[in-house]
Amino acid sequence: MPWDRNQMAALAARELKDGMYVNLGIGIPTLVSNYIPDGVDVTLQSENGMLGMGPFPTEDEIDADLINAGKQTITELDRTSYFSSADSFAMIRGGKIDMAILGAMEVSEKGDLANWMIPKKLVKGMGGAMDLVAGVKRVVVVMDHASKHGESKLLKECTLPLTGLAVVDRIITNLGVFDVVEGGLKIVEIADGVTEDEVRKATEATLV
Amino acid sequence: MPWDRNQMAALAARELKDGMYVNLGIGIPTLVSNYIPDGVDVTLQSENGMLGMGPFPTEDEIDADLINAGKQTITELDRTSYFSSADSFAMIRGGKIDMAILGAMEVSEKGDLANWMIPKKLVKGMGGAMDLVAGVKRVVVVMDHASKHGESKLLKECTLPLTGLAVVDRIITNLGVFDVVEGGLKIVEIADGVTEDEVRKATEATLV
Amino acid sequence: MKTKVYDSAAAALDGLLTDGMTIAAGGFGLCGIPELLIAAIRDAGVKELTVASNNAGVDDFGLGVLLQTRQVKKMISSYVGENAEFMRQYLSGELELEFNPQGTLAERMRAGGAGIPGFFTKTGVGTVIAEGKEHKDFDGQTYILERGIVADLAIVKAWKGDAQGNLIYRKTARNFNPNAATCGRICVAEVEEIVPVGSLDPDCIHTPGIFVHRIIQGPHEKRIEQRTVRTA
Amino acid sequence: MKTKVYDSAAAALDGLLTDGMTIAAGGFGLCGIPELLIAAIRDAGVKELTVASNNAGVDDFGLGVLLQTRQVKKMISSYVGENAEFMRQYLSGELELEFNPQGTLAERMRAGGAGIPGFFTKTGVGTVIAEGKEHKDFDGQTYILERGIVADLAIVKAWKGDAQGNLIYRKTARNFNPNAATCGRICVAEVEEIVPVGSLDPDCIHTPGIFVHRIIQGPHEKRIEQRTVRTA
Repeated sequence: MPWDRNQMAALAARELKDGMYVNLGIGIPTLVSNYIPDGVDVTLQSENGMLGMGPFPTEDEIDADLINAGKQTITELDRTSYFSSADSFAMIRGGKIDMAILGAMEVSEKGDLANWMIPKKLVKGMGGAMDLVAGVKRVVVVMDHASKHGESKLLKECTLPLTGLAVVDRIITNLGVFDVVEGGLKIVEIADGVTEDEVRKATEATLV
Repeated sequence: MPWDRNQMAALAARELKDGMYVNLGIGIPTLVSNYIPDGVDVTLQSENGMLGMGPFPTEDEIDADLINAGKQTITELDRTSYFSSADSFAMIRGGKIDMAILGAMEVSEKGDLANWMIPKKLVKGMGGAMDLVAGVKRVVVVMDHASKHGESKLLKECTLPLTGLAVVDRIITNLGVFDVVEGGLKIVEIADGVTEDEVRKATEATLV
Repeated sequence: MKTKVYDSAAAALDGLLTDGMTIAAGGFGLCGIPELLIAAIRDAGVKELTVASNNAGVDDFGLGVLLQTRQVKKMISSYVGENAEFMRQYLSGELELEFNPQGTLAERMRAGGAGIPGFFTKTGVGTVIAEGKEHKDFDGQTYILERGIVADLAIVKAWKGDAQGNLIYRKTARNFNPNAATCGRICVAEVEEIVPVGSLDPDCIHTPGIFVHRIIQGPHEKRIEQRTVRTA
Repeated sequence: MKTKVYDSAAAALDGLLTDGMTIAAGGFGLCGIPELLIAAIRDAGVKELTVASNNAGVDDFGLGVLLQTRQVKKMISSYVGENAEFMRQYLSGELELEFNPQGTLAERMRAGGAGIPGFFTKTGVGTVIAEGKEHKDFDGQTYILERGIVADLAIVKAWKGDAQGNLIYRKTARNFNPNAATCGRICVAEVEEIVPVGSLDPDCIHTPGIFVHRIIQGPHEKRIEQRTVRTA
């Protein structure tokens, strides 16, 4: 059976090591914080200018001055610090964030990532995504293996405008876990009950 | 009679306008703060990372964490703020400081300034001088008209390594006040009892 | 010293607004936006504006109100997804849009304020963002040259400020505000509370008064874009 | 999380020191210098160091002690006038010296920490500083390209810090410390007091803990270079 959103988030959470500083994107990546293993203490960065992001607030705790990069109300922790956007992206661009876990529209077998724009259809902007993939030490993508139309999102070449060139290290889809390696994507793990043959059929990118 | 150090400082103080942010160099420029006109409120910047520099401390007030760019103990004021050296020079380089009043070894008729190095003799470093002359809106030099050896310090071309190219706006010496203009230096004012002829004889730079 | 404190947003902007000018605005989403100054710019009717701001507000709040009135010619932003009127004007060609990666935009503001006309970054290499920009290799990696932004006017929102123009921001409402403040030839700030000079901790002032030319006090609506809660 | 707190400067530097490495140090004059870490580097005997620091201490304190022991191959500084031994070694050719304008040095550290390999500045144009550097015109003005500094190790001194590595500096002892902290692949901080996590105001933390890998607590001598007083 292919993994569901929560199983994918749990798999992504296994990437987290004690002491890491991590940036979680919008969508499935936000669910990752529900699955952080016991004994693993990670600090979440929010690129609008915060380190040490806490959970959503209760009604009483809501504060208009305290939002995450998805513009949702959040809370702070004991360890929290705030800083300007220039300082926040200095941290990101400077390679201080250990890992980013992001959603994607397409990933190529070279690790190219497209997740910000569908020409003439979806023109919202890249926000901090280009900075994150260019600056963060390790980039993990979590996304469905195929589009709504059933087409592989793991491609030989991305068809959509890129967010970054050769930036993805690992891809977690509903069918499996894949590493970007020399020559293509390497299968690290396949969902229970899914066959390698099924994965290969569902994948346009070269699997090595 | 040529002006003395205090008279030169008082003349430099006339440059100060209410509300200005000013950086004062070491030597005669530090005396300028004794002559700030009544009703004129200026804020002094210290380039190590402070805006709103107060007077020297009393013995009781001395604080190892509170020094000026000359490494002297100082005090803070009500308005004071502290910042990092990068932020301090961002302020300077960004043109936010209205005026710098600096000492000099040589000034050329084009406004070139030399005040940091005598090859093989005095190699202490430029500190913040190059940043200041490149970034501050108006640069006023206060210095003796002649060297200890009686040679003009207002030159056609500087002989010493430059601090900045075409950066000086006004020069206040013990003989007079000079503006850097098209074609040379313009006499703005001459010390009482000094003749224009004496000034011309003491000056290598073109006087227009 | 002449006071920097003004009675109203309109008074603080008096004499500063001209058609065709460039304005840098602080804020992220609707958090920490200079809402009073934006409303006063709308009322002043100044036109053909270029506005550098991470977002464009929502239809009826923040910079969105200047889009409704068609006062904006061009936006320099990283994300405009919350604003339907923006998308309509952009897709119909009525509004120019220059997308900047969020960190590039923040750094461009900081650089402009810091007298740095250009800096190299890896962000956007190999993407549409890099098109037409100088590429240069450092230590075997390719970077692109991005320009500093110097705006005619910066408008920012802080939590507390004093008559010297010193500002302190609160939590994530800081965001682009300190960077925008530095990159304006003139900066006008709106704060929730003007406090006596000397009452802000000098070690904790985020924007020193030298950057701020005029300052006004709220009240602020501080609208929340997405109220996301957990059960207690 | 594994603690970042170490018992001593020697313990905090254990495993981090290698001959020929580059170290960025905070401090201005003797103000806000990482005096305990400098002393531990002396005791460790590591050699052929390149040190980026605005000043070089005095003969018997601060970085001067590493010059006495000849552990430094090269200094990157803006002003070294207080150090007689420095001058002797430099003039005799025993020590390399790269003069940087003070603001250029500070910005080079910030840039290195911010992933910016190069930036343009007007500082030094037409002087010896510009020799051999790329020149480029922006809007009719000439600028030179300066490089970001990334150091193998950054050593900084703060006032207070917590076990997460969050730091707060005090008054002008801040100086180069926040900038140096960002540009080290590893950063070790010494503070006067380690306080419980949560006791620093999150709006006033100067160096977020992400930059700081190891931290120790004083005591510090905090020597004063020039006691200049007025009569009360």
